[in-house]
Amino acid sequence: MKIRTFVRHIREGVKSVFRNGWMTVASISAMSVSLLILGLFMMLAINVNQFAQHLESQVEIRVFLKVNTAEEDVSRMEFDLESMPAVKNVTFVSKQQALSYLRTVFKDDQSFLDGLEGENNPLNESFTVEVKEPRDVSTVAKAIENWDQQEPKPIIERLRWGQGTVEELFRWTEIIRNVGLVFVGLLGLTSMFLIANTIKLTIIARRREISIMKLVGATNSFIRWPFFIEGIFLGVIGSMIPASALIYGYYRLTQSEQFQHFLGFVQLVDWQTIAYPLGGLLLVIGLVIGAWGSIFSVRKFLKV
Amino acid sequence: MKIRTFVRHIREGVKSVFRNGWMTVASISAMSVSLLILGLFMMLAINVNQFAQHLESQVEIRVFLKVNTAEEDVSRMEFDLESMPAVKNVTFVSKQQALSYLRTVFKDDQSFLDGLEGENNPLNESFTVEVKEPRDVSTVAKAIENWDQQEPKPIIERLRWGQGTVEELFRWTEIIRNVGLVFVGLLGLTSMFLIANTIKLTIIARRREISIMKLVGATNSFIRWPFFIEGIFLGVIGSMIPASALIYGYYRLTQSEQFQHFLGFVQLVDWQTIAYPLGGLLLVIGLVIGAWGSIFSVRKFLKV
Amino acid sequence: MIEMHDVWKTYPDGTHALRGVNIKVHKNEFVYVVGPSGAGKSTFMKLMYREEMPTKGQIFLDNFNLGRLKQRKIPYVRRNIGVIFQDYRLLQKLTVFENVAFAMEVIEAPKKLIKKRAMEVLELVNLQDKLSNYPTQLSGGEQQRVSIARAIVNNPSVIIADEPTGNLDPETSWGIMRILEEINFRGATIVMATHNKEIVNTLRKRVIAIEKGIIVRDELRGEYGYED
Amino acid sequence: MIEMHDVWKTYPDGTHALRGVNIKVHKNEFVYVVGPSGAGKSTFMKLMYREEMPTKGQIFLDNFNLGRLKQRKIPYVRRNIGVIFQDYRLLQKLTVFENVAFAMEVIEAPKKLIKKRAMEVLELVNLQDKLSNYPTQLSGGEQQRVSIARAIVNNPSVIIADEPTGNLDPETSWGIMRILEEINFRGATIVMATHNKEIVNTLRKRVIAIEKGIIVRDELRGEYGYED
Ligand SMILES: Nc1ncnc2c1ncn2[C@@H]1O[C@H](COP(=O)(O)OP(=O)(O)OP(=O)(O)O)[C@@H](O)[C@H]1O
Ligand SMILES: Nc1ncnc2c1ncn2[C@@H]1O[C@H](COP(=O)(O)OP(=O)(O)OP(=O)(O)O)[C@@H](O)[C@H]1O
Ligand SMILES: [Mg+2]
Ligand SMILES: [Mg+2]
Repeated sequence: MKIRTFVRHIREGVKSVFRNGWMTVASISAMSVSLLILGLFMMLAINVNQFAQHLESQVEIRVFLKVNTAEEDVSRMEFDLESMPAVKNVTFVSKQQALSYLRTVFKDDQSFLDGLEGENNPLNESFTVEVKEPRDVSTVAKAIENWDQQEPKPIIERLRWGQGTVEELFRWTEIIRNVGLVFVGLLGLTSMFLIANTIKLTIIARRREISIMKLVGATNSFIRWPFFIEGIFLGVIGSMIPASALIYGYYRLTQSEQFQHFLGFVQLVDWQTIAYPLGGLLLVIGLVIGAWGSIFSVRKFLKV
Repeated sequence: MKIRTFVRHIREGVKSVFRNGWMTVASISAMSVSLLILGLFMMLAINVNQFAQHLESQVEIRVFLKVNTAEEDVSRMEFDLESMPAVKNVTFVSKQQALSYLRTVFKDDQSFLDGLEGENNPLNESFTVEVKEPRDVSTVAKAIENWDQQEPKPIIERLRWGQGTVEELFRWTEIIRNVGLVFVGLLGLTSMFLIANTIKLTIIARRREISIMKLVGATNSFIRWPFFIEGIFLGVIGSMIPASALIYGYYRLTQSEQFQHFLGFVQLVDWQTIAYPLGGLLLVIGLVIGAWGSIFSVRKFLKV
Repeated sequence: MIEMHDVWKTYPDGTHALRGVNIKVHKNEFVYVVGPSGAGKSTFMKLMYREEMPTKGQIFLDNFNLGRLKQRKIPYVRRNIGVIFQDYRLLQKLTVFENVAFAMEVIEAPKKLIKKRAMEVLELVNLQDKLSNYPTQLSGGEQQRVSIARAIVNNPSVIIADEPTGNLDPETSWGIMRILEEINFRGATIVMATHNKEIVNTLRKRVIAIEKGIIVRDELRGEYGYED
Repeated sequence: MIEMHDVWKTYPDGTHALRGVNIKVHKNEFVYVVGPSGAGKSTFMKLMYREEMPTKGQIFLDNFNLGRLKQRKIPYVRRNIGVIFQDYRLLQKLTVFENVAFAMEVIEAPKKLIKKRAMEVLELVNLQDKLSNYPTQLSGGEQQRVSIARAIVNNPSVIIADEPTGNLDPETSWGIMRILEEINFRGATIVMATHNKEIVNTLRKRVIAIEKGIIVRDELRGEYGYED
């Protein structure tokens, strides 16, 4: 292909965007609207995912020590726990702290805790262990247990990491994530189908033109190129409109104190974190479907 | 309009569905795919809503009685509570039951509860009150409190209904419901837009035909009728395909023990409960957009 | 029957297709419209069935002022006019028979009559073998004859024929002319644009010659009049 | 140049458009194809530039066997053929100038040459005032002339003209004939279907008459030959 022909294809492709007025509007708006919904849902899914992660990260292991464990054993244990690679953070909870905690839990009804102060405190000392990867909590807990039992003088009375509840939590975050993913996937597929469908209709409307071009001696690639360029333009315009709208809207949302107040302790994902991947993804979808949808639909009319 | 003309319009409308092969396929598939996603999301939303309702319905009021309340006062209170119109169910919890409950909560760590048995039990007797309308829980609780204080000899020591937590729960179920509603609404709107957009394209492709009809002496309504009929057919076909697919799929899901097992204690909404409203709604959307989209798009080409 | 008073037609792109046309076509007249390519013949005729509106001036058809006609009334006026379009304008999704029948369905004719009459005119233009073909399956001349059949099927009181024989061989063309003369004989007014010198010079009628949007000649029993 | 050996064409609906055509058109010949409407003239010509494929038989163009031609090669063969379509086939989205230029862009001609040459042929068919009009803004005859301009712009070695003067007035028609004769004189082969008796009988050339899909007459310096 000569360079002037390439320039010609680009020129014709761009002109075509304007010459096909109604059809262009229909394609771009179908693309914008589909991708808007897709993007919106992705934003929701990303935030729900982060929230689930936040919940998961609160999972921890409580290591209750035997009563009257020597202080040096406690220190050694703390050191050992901290040096485990899977462990993120270790906090010591004294008997007194445990009692205060119980008081906060039973704040209206703590009469039965009276008389357990000081020497009478029957509660155990304990460590609160946060793990780096919440999913590993069971494994880590079991590792700690095993490893204490191999010591000559085990000091752990009991471990608690919400056996049962934690699995339940993970099952739920998993379900929510999967439902989100399935929906994002389905929405993505249907968006692509609907966009391609619309583009196909606009090209069916031009099939006569395509056959004339062939009869005048144009090769398939000569006919395809402008459609390809046109598809790319449709893709860029049709994806940048919803991407900008979504990112701007999300930016406003994250800046809104009122909305943050409404959400309470839930933290929205930073808009910068979302902007690039979302914009990029929508752009890629737009480009691929725009260009591919165009030349693919042209194909069946080239057999003249 | 003569009857034979009406018959003719129906015949031509139906024929048109077949004559416009590609265009019909494009319209119906756009409609089916959009409504499929919409229906799927609605099913999800309905189930999430029912789950939220289930959570809300677990909200209850605990009425703790003063120590050593006379047994007849307890019975009178129980009767009074049960006769409140907003109350669904009242359960008495004895001291002993309260202690057993504490033991289940602290199952690993109940040593500090030893010695509280029998006479030494410092816990209060209480009522568990379920209300008919979970949202009324605060109001009902306050009513109970007020009304006890007006008695000559108040016997309530304290009420607990998860002040704070309950509000938080409702805030969350509210948020989830609203997000679901907004998404269903947006999906509904975009589906309708995308379907109308597709139909419009198919009719733009027929604008020359429409103008010829006008030049041959057809009135606007003569031209519109077959398009209207055609739109209705498109609507019926394009909505019944996704509706049947969704309802059948959902039926299979509710019947699947594996899936029920996977969901655990969450109960899916009955498929019969979902089938009619969902099918009906999709059908209505299909009909309205099919018929309206057709005759609306024809309109602008009638000015010949 | 048809009157134009100082009619101008300027297309949106600035082309002056007609400039100050005054004409009166009487009931039952047969008028040839001649002139070079691009002279304004088709425009002149499009104004008569209101495909185009004049930029200036007034047009009366059967005492209706076409410029003042309400949108709703237009179809009823058009039903009295049979148009043979220069570019045929057949409904691509309908068969030959259905195309002709369509013009009768519009006036809500009974089905039996439609069948009888449509068959009749299709035989007249010698298309009885192509009834269930679609326009894309016809030769150029066959399409033109479908357009002719559709124009005459309702026995309109005016026939506007824009080069009805452009793609027909001489023999078939003479056949069509016989049909038009017959219809004219039975009372219809006929306005026919044509480049066919032989026909104009043989079947002598009124001739209106248009050049560059102006009527340059209007003769009863005129000749085609352009020298080769 | 063009050869057909026992060519049959039956359309999918069962119409036998051509039945056993044998013909040989030599380089630099000028051939009229005549015959009644629906005889098979357009089909005969569509086979030459491979718009249609024969049901049976073989066609050679410039020694290429059109039936054996690879899909990829077709465009290159078509570039040596200028076709004037009976129904014009203009690109509706392009202006008059762009329509003609398109045929040159296809062969990757330089932009300057395109401009010069396209203007030249458009002047030849007297459309220099309509360069930036779209086909819908043209009269029937003007559209036909754009189709003619596009067919000749690349100086093809074969010109296939399907009723190129169907919508032109006699004077313009003669102008077009002069252009075609000139091109023929410069070495191109011309096959032209026509109903114009006057032209055929005046500019005497080889005449092939087709009736019901069969070649019934093939005369050098023949006449139109159908009596009115
Ligand atoms: N829709 C339009 N927009 C702009 N110009 C137009 C339009 N239709 C016709 N014209 C121009 O108006 C003039 C008259 O056109 P018209 O179709 O009336 O010619 P005509 O006499 O019928 O020619 P022909 O014999 O070639 O059919 C021409 O110059 C043509 O280019
Ligand atoms: N695509 C098609 N499908 C079916 N039949 C066709 C098709 N094209 C043409 N025909 C038929 O084939 C026969 C020959 O058609 P063709 O177009 O070759 O005629 P023609 O000689 O060019 O006529 P005209 O002078 O009217 O243009 C006609 O009877 C026509 O109806
Ligand atoms: Mg004209
Ligand atoms: Mg032909």
